[in-house]
Formats: sequence, C-alpha cells, structure tokens
Amino acid sequence: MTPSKTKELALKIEDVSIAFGGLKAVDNLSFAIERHEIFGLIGPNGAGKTTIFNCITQFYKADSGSIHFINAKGKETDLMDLSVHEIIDEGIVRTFQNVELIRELSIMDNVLIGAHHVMKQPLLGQLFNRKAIRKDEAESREKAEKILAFLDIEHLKDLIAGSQPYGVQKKVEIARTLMSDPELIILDEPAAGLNDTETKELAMRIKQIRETYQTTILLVEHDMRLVMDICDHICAISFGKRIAVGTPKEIQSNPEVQKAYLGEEGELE
Amino acid sequence: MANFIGVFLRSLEYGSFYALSALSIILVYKTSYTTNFAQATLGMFNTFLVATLVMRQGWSLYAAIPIGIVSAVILGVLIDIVIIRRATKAGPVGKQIITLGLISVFLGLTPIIFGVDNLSLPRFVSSGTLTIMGTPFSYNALFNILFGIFIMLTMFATIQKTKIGLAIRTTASNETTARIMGVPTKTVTMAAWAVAIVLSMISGLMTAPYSSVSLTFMNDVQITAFLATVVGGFATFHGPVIAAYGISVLLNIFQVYMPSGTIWGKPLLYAVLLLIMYFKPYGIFGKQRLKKV
Amino acid sequence: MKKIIKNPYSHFILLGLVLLTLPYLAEAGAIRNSTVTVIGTTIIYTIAALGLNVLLGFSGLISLGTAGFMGLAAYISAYVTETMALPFEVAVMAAIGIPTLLGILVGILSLKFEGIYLGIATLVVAEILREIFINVTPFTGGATGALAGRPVLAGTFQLNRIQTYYLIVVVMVLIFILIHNLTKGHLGRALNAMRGSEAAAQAMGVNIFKYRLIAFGIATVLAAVSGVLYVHYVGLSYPTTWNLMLSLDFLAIIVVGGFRSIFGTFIGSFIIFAMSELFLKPIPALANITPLVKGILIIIFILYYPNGLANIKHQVSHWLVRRKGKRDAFGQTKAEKKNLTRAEVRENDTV
Amino acid sequence: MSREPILEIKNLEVHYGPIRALKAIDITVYEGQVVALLGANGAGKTTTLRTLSGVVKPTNGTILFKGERLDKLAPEKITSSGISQSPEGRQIFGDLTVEENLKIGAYIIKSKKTLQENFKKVYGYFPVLRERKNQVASTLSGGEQQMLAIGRALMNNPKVLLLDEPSLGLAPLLVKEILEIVNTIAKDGVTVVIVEQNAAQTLKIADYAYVLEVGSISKEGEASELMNDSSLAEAYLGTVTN
Amino acid sequence: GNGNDDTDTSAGEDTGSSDTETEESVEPAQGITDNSIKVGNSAATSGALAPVGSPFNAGIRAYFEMVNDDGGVHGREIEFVHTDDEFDPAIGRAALQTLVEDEEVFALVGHFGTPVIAATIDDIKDYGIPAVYFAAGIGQLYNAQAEGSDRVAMPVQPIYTTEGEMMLSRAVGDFGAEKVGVIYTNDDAGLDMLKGAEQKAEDLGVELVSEQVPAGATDVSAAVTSIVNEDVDFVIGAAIQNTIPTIVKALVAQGSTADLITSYVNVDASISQQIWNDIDGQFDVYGNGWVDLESEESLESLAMMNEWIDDEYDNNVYAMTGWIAGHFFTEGMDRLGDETPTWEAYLDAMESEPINNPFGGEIDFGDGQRVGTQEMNLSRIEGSTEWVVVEELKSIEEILGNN
Ligand SMILES: Nc1ncnc2c1ncn2[C@@H]1O[C@H](COP(=O)(O)OP(=O)(O)OP(=O)(O)O)[C@@H](O)[C@H]1O
Ligand SMILES: Nc1ncnc2c1ncn2[C@@H]1O[C@H](COP(=O)(O)OP(=O)(O)OP(=O)(O)O)[C@@H](O)[C@H]1O
Ligand SMILES: [Mg+2]
Ligand SMILES: [Mg+2]
Repeated sequence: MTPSKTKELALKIEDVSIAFGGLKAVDNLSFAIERHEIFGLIGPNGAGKTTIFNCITQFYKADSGSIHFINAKGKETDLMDLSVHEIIDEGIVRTFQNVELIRELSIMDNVLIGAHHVMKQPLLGQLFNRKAIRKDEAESREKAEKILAFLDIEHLKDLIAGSQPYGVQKKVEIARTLMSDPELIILDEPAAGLNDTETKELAMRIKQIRETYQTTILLVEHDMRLVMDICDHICAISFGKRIAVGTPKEIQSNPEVQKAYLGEEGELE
Repeated sequence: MANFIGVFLRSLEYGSFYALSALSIILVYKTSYTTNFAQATLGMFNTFLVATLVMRQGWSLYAAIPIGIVSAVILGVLIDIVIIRRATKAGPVGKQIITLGLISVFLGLTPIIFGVDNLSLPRFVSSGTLTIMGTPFSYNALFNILFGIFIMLTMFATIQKTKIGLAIRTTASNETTARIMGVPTKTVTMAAWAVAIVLSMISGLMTAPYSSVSLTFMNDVQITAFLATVVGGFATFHGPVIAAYGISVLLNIFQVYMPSGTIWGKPLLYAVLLLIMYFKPYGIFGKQRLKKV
Repeated sequence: MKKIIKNPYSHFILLGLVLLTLPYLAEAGAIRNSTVTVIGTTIIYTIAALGLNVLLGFSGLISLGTAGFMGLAAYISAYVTETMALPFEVAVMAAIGIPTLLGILVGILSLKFEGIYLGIATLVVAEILREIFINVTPFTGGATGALAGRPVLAGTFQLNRIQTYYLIVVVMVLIFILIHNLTKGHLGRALNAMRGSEAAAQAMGVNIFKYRLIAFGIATVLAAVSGVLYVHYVGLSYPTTWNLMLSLDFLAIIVVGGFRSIFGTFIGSFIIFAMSELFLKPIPALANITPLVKGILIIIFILYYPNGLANIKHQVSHWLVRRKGKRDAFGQTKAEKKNLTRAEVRENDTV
Repeated sequence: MSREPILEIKNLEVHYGPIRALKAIDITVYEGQVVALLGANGAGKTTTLRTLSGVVKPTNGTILFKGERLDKLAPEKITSSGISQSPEGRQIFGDLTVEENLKIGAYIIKSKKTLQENFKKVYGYFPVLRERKNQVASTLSGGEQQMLAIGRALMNNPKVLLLDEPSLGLAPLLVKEILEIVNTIAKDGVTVVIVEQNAAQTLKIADYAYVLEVGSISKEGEASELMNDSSLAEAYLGTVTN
Repeated sequence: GNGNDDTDTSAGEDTGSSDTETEESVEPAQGITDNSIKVGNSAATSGALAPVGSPFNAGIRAYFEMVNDDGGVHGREIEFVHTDDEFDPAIGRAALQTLVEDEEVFALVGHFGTPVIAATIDDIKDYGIPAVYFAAGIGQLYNAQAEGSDRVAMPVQPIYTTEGEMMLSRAVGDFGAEKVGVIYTNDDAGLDMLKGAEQKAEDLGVELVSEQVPAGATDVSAAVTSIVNEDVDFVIGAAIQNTIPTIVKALVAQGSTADLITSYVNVDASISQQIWNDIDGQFDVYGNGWVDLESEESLESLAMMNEWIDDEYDNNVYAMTGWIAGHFFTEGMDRLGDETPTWEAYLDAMESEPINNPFGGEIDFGDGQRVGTQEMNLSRIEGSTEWVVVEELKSIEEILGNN
C-alpha cells in the first residue's frame, strides 16, 4: 500500500492563489501528489480545501499559479487550459461536498452519467439506435452493475436517488466517478454523515478502489480516523496557506497543525 | 420640446400602469416562486366588477372601488387556499400552468357574470387639463402618476421597514425552513396573492378609462410588465418598477421619433431589451447568483 | 410475443395504427368526420410540444417562444410552396432549416439566461417574430395571413385531406421513435444531468454549451415540423395564432401530460387541444362554458397529478400490485416504493 | 436538574406514503436535559426531529410540549412556542446574506435589544460569521454553512433546541467547540435534543440517549450507561474504545 | 386564395354536393327534409371576440325563431346549429367539417371571423355549399363576377377595403379634407381599410399620413402624437372593437380637433357610451353605416328583433347583423317556392333579384356579384348612446359627385 518507490507525480499544484473580493481563499498553495497514492487535504473550515478542488477541476479559474496533471502515459497537461467538462477526459473526476445527484432519476441512471465521456456516440447513431450504440449501452450497464455491487448498493439500483439516505447518496457519487475509468479521483468529505462503523467500511472501500481501479485518490475529510488510517500523505492548510505536508504521523505531531486544526491533545490515539 | 415633454409625461403615466402590474407579478413570484400569467386576467375580472357597478348599477366610482378591493382580496385568498396551497408538489412550471388554467377559468367566468359586452370606466379625476410647457396634460394623468408612485413607495416602505421583506424572500427561497424559523409562510403567500390582485386591479382601473373594459384589455400591460420584471431583475422590488417606466419612455420615443415608428418601434424596443438582457442576464438591478459546489 | 409488448417502438406503432383507423371509423359513421381533423391538429401540436418536452422536461430549459418558431416555419413553407411555387420538399427543408438556425442562435443566448429570464427572453424573440409576421406583408400576407394548400409529394402526388392526415400520423410515429432513441440513451442522460446538476454534469464531461444547443435544436426542429404540417393541414397561417397563449398551451401539454414522457405529451395535447372539441362542446350544458371547464380541469389535473397524467399508469400498476403484490419488511410492495419515491422527490425544474 | 418532562413523545408513528419511518416510539425529555438520538443511517432520527418541529405530521401518537399538544400545530406556531431547529442538510437561505439568515432565525423575536444580544452571542460563538456577515450564504464553505445553521437556530432564544447532526462537516476543533456550546446552552436551562453520528463524543455531553433502529427504539438509558454498553458499541457506535 | 386547385374529392362525395351536379336530379340537397331545413355556423362565442360573436348568433337564432313561429319557410322549419370556433382557424376548419359532413347542413349562415373564413373559404367552395353572410370584410370575399363554385360565397357586410375607400371619399367629399390622417390597427380590418383609403387618396390626389397601432393596444399615444403633429384636417379611425375608444380618447387627451370617422362596426351605443363624455365637443365622431336605423322599415325590424331576441341583446348592432344574416338566408329559401331545394337552385334564387336589407338598402348578387354592401350612410355621435344619421345611404360615386 505504500506509494511506488519511483515517485512518479500525478498532480502538481504550484503557487495557486484565488481571491473572492478581499478574501484570499487560497494563498500561494503548492503540493504534489504521487501516482497511486491516497493523498489527504485537511484544514479548518473555510481553509480553502473545496476551493482548491474547484480550481483543479476548473469550476474556478485560479488567479495565479499552475496546476499540472501527468497521466499514466506520462503526458503532462496544464489543467488551467481546459474547461470544466474537459477535465474528465484527462482522467480526473470528483465528488461534491454537498451531494450533486439528479434527484428524480434512479441510482442506475445516475451512475450511467459517469460513463458520458467514455461513450463516444454520434448523434445520428443514437437517433437511429444503431447496433453499436445498443452494445455500448449494454456494456455500460453491466459495468455500472459491477460497480454498484462493489459498493454493496446493487440491490438499490432502480430506486430514486433523491430519497435515499445520505450515506447511500454519497456512495452513488463514488460509483459515478468509477464509471469514467478515472486516473485521479477527488473526494470532498466522503465520510460526512456516516457513523463510525460506516466510516470504517468506507475507509476500506477507498483503499480497495485504489487497488482495483488503479487510481490516485485526493480527498478532503474532517474525520481524522479515516484520514490518518488511509492516507499516504497529507497536506494541512489554513487560511489558504500550506502549513505542513507529510505522512500521517508527521502531520499528527506537527504543533502548528495541532493548534490550527486538531486541538492540542490530538484527540486520536 | 413641448412635444417631447408630452411624450415623456404620457410615458410616465403608462409606466405607472406597467409598474403596478410588474409589482403584482413580482410579489407572487417571490412568495409562490411562479410567474403569474393570470395577472392581467385577474385584474380584468375585478375591473369588470367595478365597471359593472358603475355603468350598470349607477354607483359612483369611489363607492365601487372598495367593493373591487374586497373582491380582489377575497379572490387572492381563495386562489391561495383552494389552489396554490395544495399545489406543493406541482413545481414552478406546474404552478405557471395553474395560472394558465386560471386565465381560462376567468375568461369563461367573466361573460357569465358580467355579460359579454365591453364596458367603460370613468377616470379617477373626471375633468380638467393642465398645460405643461405647451402640452395638454390631464389632472387624471397627473393623478395616475402620483398615485402609482405613492402606492409603490408605501409598499417599498412596508417591505423595507418591517420583517415582511425578509419573510417574503425566505418564503420563496425555502418554504419549509422558513416555517421552522417561525415565518408564517402561508399567511405571507396568501397576503401576497391578495395584494397582487389588488395591484392588478388598480392597474386595470387606471388603464380602463383610456381604453375599454374588455376580456383582454390588460394583456398588453401584462406583457410589458413581464419584460419590466426581467429587465429590472426579479431580485429586487424597485428594479422592475424603474424598468417599467424606462420601457414605457423608450417605446414612446421609438414610436414617435423613428421613421415608421409605430410599426417598427416595438420590435426595435424588443431587440434593445434583448440586448440589455444579454448583458445583464439577471436584470439591470439583479446580481448574478453565485454558484458554489 | 412478450418481447413485442415490451418493445417501446411497438407501442408507438400501435398508437399510429389506431390513429390510422380513425378515417375508416368516420366513414363507417362510428365517429364524426371532424374528429379526424381535430385529432390531426392535435397530433401536429403534439410534435411541437414534444420538442418543448425535450427542452424543458429533459434539459430544464424553458421556452415561451415555441409558437413563434412554429409560426415561422408555417410562413416559410407557405411562402415557398405558394408564392415561389417550389416543391413541398424544398419548402420542408427551408421551413425546418431557417427556424432551427434561429433556434440554435437562441440556444447560444440561453447560456446567459436561467429560469424565467430565459422564458421571457424567448418570449421576446417570439414577439419580434410576430411583429414580422404582421408587418412584412409581401412575405407573410400580413394581417390576413398566408394561405397554403395540402402537400404535393415529389411534385406529383397531391394529397387530399385524409392522405394528409395519414402523413401526419406517420410523421408522428417516426418522430416518437427517433425522440425515444435520443432520449433513452446517451443524449437523454446528458440532458438529464444538465438539468439535475449542472456542476455534476460538467464534472462528468457534459459540455453544457453543446447540449443546450442540441436541446434548442431539437425543440426548434420539432416546432418547425409542426409548423409545416400545420400550415398545409389547416391551410392558413394567421399572425395572431402564434402568440404567447399558444406557447403556454404547449407548456400546459407537457405539464398535464408529464415531463419526459412521449405518451404523456400526446395525452396532454389531447387534453389541451381536443378535449373541448370532442367532449365538452358536444354536451349542450357545457358548450357555452368550455373555457371555464377546461381551466378547472387543467388545475385539477395538476393538483392531483403533479407529475403528469402519464404517471397514471404507475398508479394503476400500484393499485394492481397492491391487491396481490408481496410486501417487504416495511410492509410495502416494490411498485409502491417506486411510485412513492417518484412522488416524494420534487421536480427540480426551472422558473 | 428538574424532573419536569418538557417534551413527551407517545406512541409516535410517522409514514412517508406507505413507508413507515417511525413505528410507535416513546421519548421523554426533561427540562434542561441534553438528549441524544443515535442510530444507523435511515433509522428515523431526522424524522423524529422533523415531526417535533412540525414539518412532518405523525399518522399516530401524540407529542406534548409542557403538557400541551404539539403534533397538530403548524411549524411556525411550534417555533413561536419556543422550539428551534438546526435542520439536516443545513437548509440555509442560499441567496440571503449571513446576517439576513441570522435575522430570519430571530423572526419571532420582537425586541430590538434581545435581537442585538443574540447577534452578539452567536457572533461570539462563531466569529467567522461576523467577518462574513455580508457574504451570500451559498458561497460559504461547508463548515461555515453549518455554523450558520446552528447560529441561526440559536437566534430566537429557544427553550428546546433540536440539532440534527450539528458536527457534520466541521473540523475536529470545532466539533469539540460545538459540543461545548451545547453544554453551555444546556447549563443555561435550554433543553437540547441532538442527533449525531459521532456517538462517543455525543454521549460524553448527553444526559440521556435513545438508540433507534429502523423506526423503533431499540435501547435507551443514561448516557454514561450506554457508553459502557459493549453490545451497543459494536452494533451501532462502531468500535468506540476509551 | 392559392389553394383553389386543392380539390377535396374524398370529402365532397359523401356530402350530397353531387346531387346538385347531376342535372335532372329531383333530390333535395342535404339538410333538407319535408318539414325542416338545417343550417349552421361556427363563430367565436367565447373569448375576446364573444362580445361580437354571441349577439351575432343570437340575432340569427332570433330571426329563425320568428320564421319558425310563423310556420317556417314553405312548411319547413329552420333548424340552426352552432359551434364555437374560438376564432381559431384550426378549430374553424374542423367545425366546418362537423357542420357540412356530420351535421349535414344545407347552408352556412353567418360564417364568422377572418382567420376562420380565410382557412375555410376554399373548403366551402369545394363542398359547393351555399354560405350566406360573412361576419368579416376580408378582401378574399370580394369578387365582381363570381362563377362556378365561387358563387357559393355570398358576402353581405361591406368589404373593409370598400369601407376604407368610402371613409376617404367622405373625408374629401363631405368634409373637404386635404390632408387625412389614418390610425389603423395591425389586424385585417385596420390594414384593409388603410389599403382602401390609400387607393382612394391616390385616385383623388389628397395627402394621407398613417400610423399603426396594435389591435387591442392600451397605449396608442405615440401614433396619436404623430398624427396630431401632422396637423391633419380629418382622421380616419381604421380600427374596430376595443381599439377605437382607445384611439379617440388619446386624440382627445392630446388636444386633437380634427373630426374623425370610423368603421360601421363601431356604430353602436356601446362604443358611443365609452367616448361621449371624453369627446366633450372637442371634435365630432362620425361612423359609416350600412343599416339605416331611422327609417320606418328599420324601426319595425328592430322592434321585431327585440321581441324575439334575449333582452340582453336588445338594440345590439351585432345582433342586428345576425338578424340580417338570417333574413338573407331565408329570403333565398322563400324564393325557391315549391322548387326542389338544391344548392344550385338556391344560388340561382339568391341571384335572381336584389335582396332587401331589413334595416335599409339592398344587395344584388345578380351576375355573380359578390361585393358586399356598396352603399353607406353617415352618422354622428350626439349623445352617450346616440348615433344620429346625418347622411342617407350613398355610394362612393354619389358622395364624390357631391363635391
Ligand atoms: N464563490 C465564493 N465567493 C466568496 N467567497 C467564497 C466563494 N467560494 C468560497 N469562498 C470562501 O472561501 C473560503 C474557502 O472556502 P472553501 O469552501 O474552500 O473552504 P473549505 O476548506 O472547503 O471548508 P469546509 O471544510 O468548511 O468545507 C471560505 O471562507 C468561503 O467562504
Ligand atoms: N421525504 C421522504 N420520502 C420518503 N422516504 C423518506 C423521506 N425522508 C426519509 N425517508 C425514509 O424514512 C426513513 C428514516 O429516515 P430519516 O431521515 O429519519 O433517517 P435518519 O435516521 O435521520 O438517517 P440519516 O442518518 O441518514 O440522516 C428512511 O428509510 C428514509 O429513506
Ligand atoms: Mg469544503
Ligand atoms: Mg438524518
């Protein structure tokens, strides 16, 4: 489970800043993520974690700095040149802090949306429901079922997403990311609203995802047990600035992190 | 110049009609989160009532107006209780179509109750003309401008000075949560419908003396009022009002001063409004709603 | 056999076949002759409404300009066939092509607008078109409107009234099938995603710009097809026909019938455009109050079927299953669960 | 602590259509107590709170607030009588500013002075909200929104405060702070009903707790007792070891 | 009409029109039995046009009731069927089909409204069914010498273009105007009247300025301003129904003093009532008329109508036009006498000699003339419900001859 020794980089964030009015939400932030690692981003509320996710996925355009992604083939892309919907083509896919599902559709249909960019279907082909299209659809469905089974929610696939408990909805979001054959999955507070048992199970799933789907994972989470348990590296930020990067152990014992974020006693042992 | 003053003042008068209707639309939009396409029809219905009392029963206009207001309020309350309140699952477009249904209902009902003939209505100020810089201008027109502005200022003051404004905004934003905060959203919505229909009727009472009380006499006013709400922005109350006056002035200027203005003035106005909307998609006074994920 | 029943195409084709029998029924005296004409017009309106359903139901984009685009196509087709005396097929291409280009232009504008702002912006476009219909007399016939005859196919086959009706039914079935194909798969999901959560859609690679254009494109193509059929079936494009009330009627169709439902669109169209003619007016007690009755019915339908009459079929199956279905741990059947969740989740629609 | 029941839930049953979300539960809350509702996802915790605040109407059973029937009242009446809620999913008014959100929380407060005091109190608990008072609420960070939701519930001097997962999305330090705030409030005589996923920490500040399991109460007891109940720990609370 | 060659064989076959084509046929046309004649119309009896459509239909019905009370026409009672077409061409076209194919009426009496007439006129000709009286004055109905199937359409009301010519001729002939302003609505009535006025102005070499207002507009002040600025001698209000009071009131408000003439459609107490107080002597308002309310004959007809019609529609002009429609149809039937009532025979009877209008004047359909009323009188508002005739019925030539 340790990151590969070669230390291939997957994502390079360099000197990224963004301000809203007078507020510097992200302030000259830099960090780098190695391929195939689980990387945690932590920090107090309003530190800029979601904002940096939004910058990576181009929902926000950073005021300055650079964000580069190096894919499995070694091709480096400046993400800032892309628009939001092109990000997934690079293999980067995310979930949202406040679940973003199509509430009135079934779980299956929600998950299938994740396959949007891998299904290159011409409009005319769809219009006439060509055989190739039907095959493509059937394959996607099969794939979705596998993913749902992997996340233990296959039995719910025909139910309407919007009336499911929060925990299920979060899983659907994760399932949706897996449909797109991602190289980098970005998770924003995946354990929010889960109880301790469920959080433990989620931790295990995230690790499994990395193995099964051969991906890199970047996550924000306030549940320290989860973060410390599964992350290879952690970056702690406060007021948009980096205060520490390191292994969970290093971060946990970092006095600055304790002061800004964890609390003095470092409540977990 | 005299000519221009005349054009300008007349535009202001019509501006008042549009502004009152626009306010009516905004009130309903902000509380029921729907565009009330029946605004003109409901105004028409109550204007018919007043006109019937005046023309057929020989009442004085001033005696008939309170009856009209009572009827408008009752209508607003009924519409809210019988229909809008039950339409919680209908969604905004569904509610719009409910207002379309209301148009049909009141277009059907009006001739049954008031007969098929068009009626007319006397002005608020029956006579007297004043000459402003060489242009004749009736006291009634002046009254319409001032009274319209008075009503609107009273409304603004009520909304600003009391919690009503906030209550209205939260009702539109998230009704359930507003109720948890103690906002009596049902009363707010009901009152908004009642006031909205009263405003439509006042707009109708002002317009009617210049045309006639027919089933469709307010349709034109409504379309302009819709444009005003969008150009001014649904976010504020003052935006649509100012836009209503602006549109009225602009339309008349195009129509009077442009060659073939009465033919192409309106399409030109529409094109200009489209342009304004393009650059200010949330209205001149509206702010872009920020989206954060 | 079961496969045929399940195949959605067969449903559309079946509906088409039923509709094709109407002229025979009329001839046999089982229904009125005019019923065929009324249903023909209803189908024409269904086509335009279906376009709006793709736009609003799937993509969440509202248009109050459907009537304007439909009218534009009607005028163009009348002009090309009558004034320019060009073949029907040429007219069809021009009458679909030009409005669609305009529709796509509006689609570009639409990126700026949301909800009711988009609604009114499209209304403004339609109002400009209406001023043009009235005032550009050489092209539109002005206030008396533009006349057109029934279609002449391939320059030789002059269709009569009944044949034109057959043509309309066939076009409807084809469009139903094509729209079914488009919306049940990739495109439909992308549009759904765009409506449900623009952010999620973008993150999943949906190009909002492109899909908004596609949605507007489909809506205008269908409005245009509808306009062409209208003018050659009704024989006249009259300028005041293409007003806001007609656009609102199209909205009413999809609300009453059901968002995202092809059959719902047909049912809605029937309620809005045929119900009065076929059921209310023939009843003497109602003949004089049809608008009142129609209005009340619309309101009642929306109050009791907020998700559209197309959902009656869920209700029926709910009811059937309830009588003999198995109940799970919560004491509910599968069908119940499905209905319920459908009803509980509020439409996330615009405006 | 007085032994007057302030809230009495008897035989409460709630349906969402045919779904039976609560199956005849009984809960008694005494004045000044902090009562925790625990349980797995979908157990019915939120439903209980929503029924208390009147948003959901029970199909059966009664709720008494200081001896008076509550279950038939409209939500706004319930709020006026002194019950305040920080709902699940925050439910802030996204297009209003922070300050307006707080002001609406104090909708039932008539006195200007009390209003000012409450602003001061809430800004005292969450200084970031004062800094952001003119920011449009939907652009707040997740945690800031959560603070706003809690702050808003505190704005009308409630007698009973209903908190639905108040720690959701909050940083560890703040979670502790929130729990401390709850403690302080309770000391001031406010009764608190709190729903939390983080059972261990919640039980630390709670007096009494109920555990819900698919719509029924499977366990209840003094918080201190429950904390040491190992079967419970394994089944619902995850392995909470201290 | 461009759709003339659009033959509708399948529809024609089962309608009985073939009866009229086989020469020695003794079978009566459809809708006729030994003791009844079925006729019908579709008209807008709901919605914005109901104030016109409802009294119009009541007038037709009242006339037939009177006839039936008197034993019908040669022993046949007239049965009148009606359906509301909502002023919608699509509904109107289906309604026509209901009437002709399902109800199998003998003739259409009082076909109503421009859009419906325009959409159905070719169908009517294809059916070959007689259509007496059109409640609209669109140019398509005008035909100086109708032949073949064109003969079936028999307009009675003045054609709007004719009226436009008439109004301009009045302005020049009766009022000596040299510069005429036209305020017209952007509907068929306004535009056609403008067209007529423009033609005549060119013939006569007088200056004409025109401004458009939307039909049913609330704010017409800009158009009025432009006309007032032009300092015209005389104003033509080429607008019908709701719009004309709006125009008059705006003219008053802007201090116009030129006299105004408007369409016969507006010559009704309901209109004078709406503007009498406003005009207040500032200028005179005239209206064309094709019925002469002051003649003995008219007063008798009016009294008769008031006796038979719902009280609600007493003295209503639109009801009077319905009454006229009923009269014209019945006149043709009456002339048939014992002859087998076929469509062909009916048309011949209608054309055989001019038909008197119960409210004055006459129409001649002879030699295929389909030109509507060509003579009009002139009346002036002299009280809130008073239109007083100031000039008797005259043709355009007669008016200009005065000059
Ligand atoms: N669009 C915006 N406009 C104004 N301010 C914004 C906007 N987006 C974010 N902010 C502010 O930027 C700061 C960083 O927000 P962000 O959502 O990144 O925080 P976060 O680290 O994810 O916090 P949390 O853990 O609470 O979710 C916050 O103070 C927030 O209020
Ligand atoms: N609006 C609704 N429509 C239909 N079913 C609902 C609705 N709200 C809740 N439910 C169902 O009621 C049951 C109880 O839900 P509730 O939200 O009370 O659970 P909870 O204990 O708060 O769970 P969580 O920990 O996920 O917040 C669940 O099965 C849920 O799916
Ligand atoms: Mg965040
Ligand atoms: Mg919950």
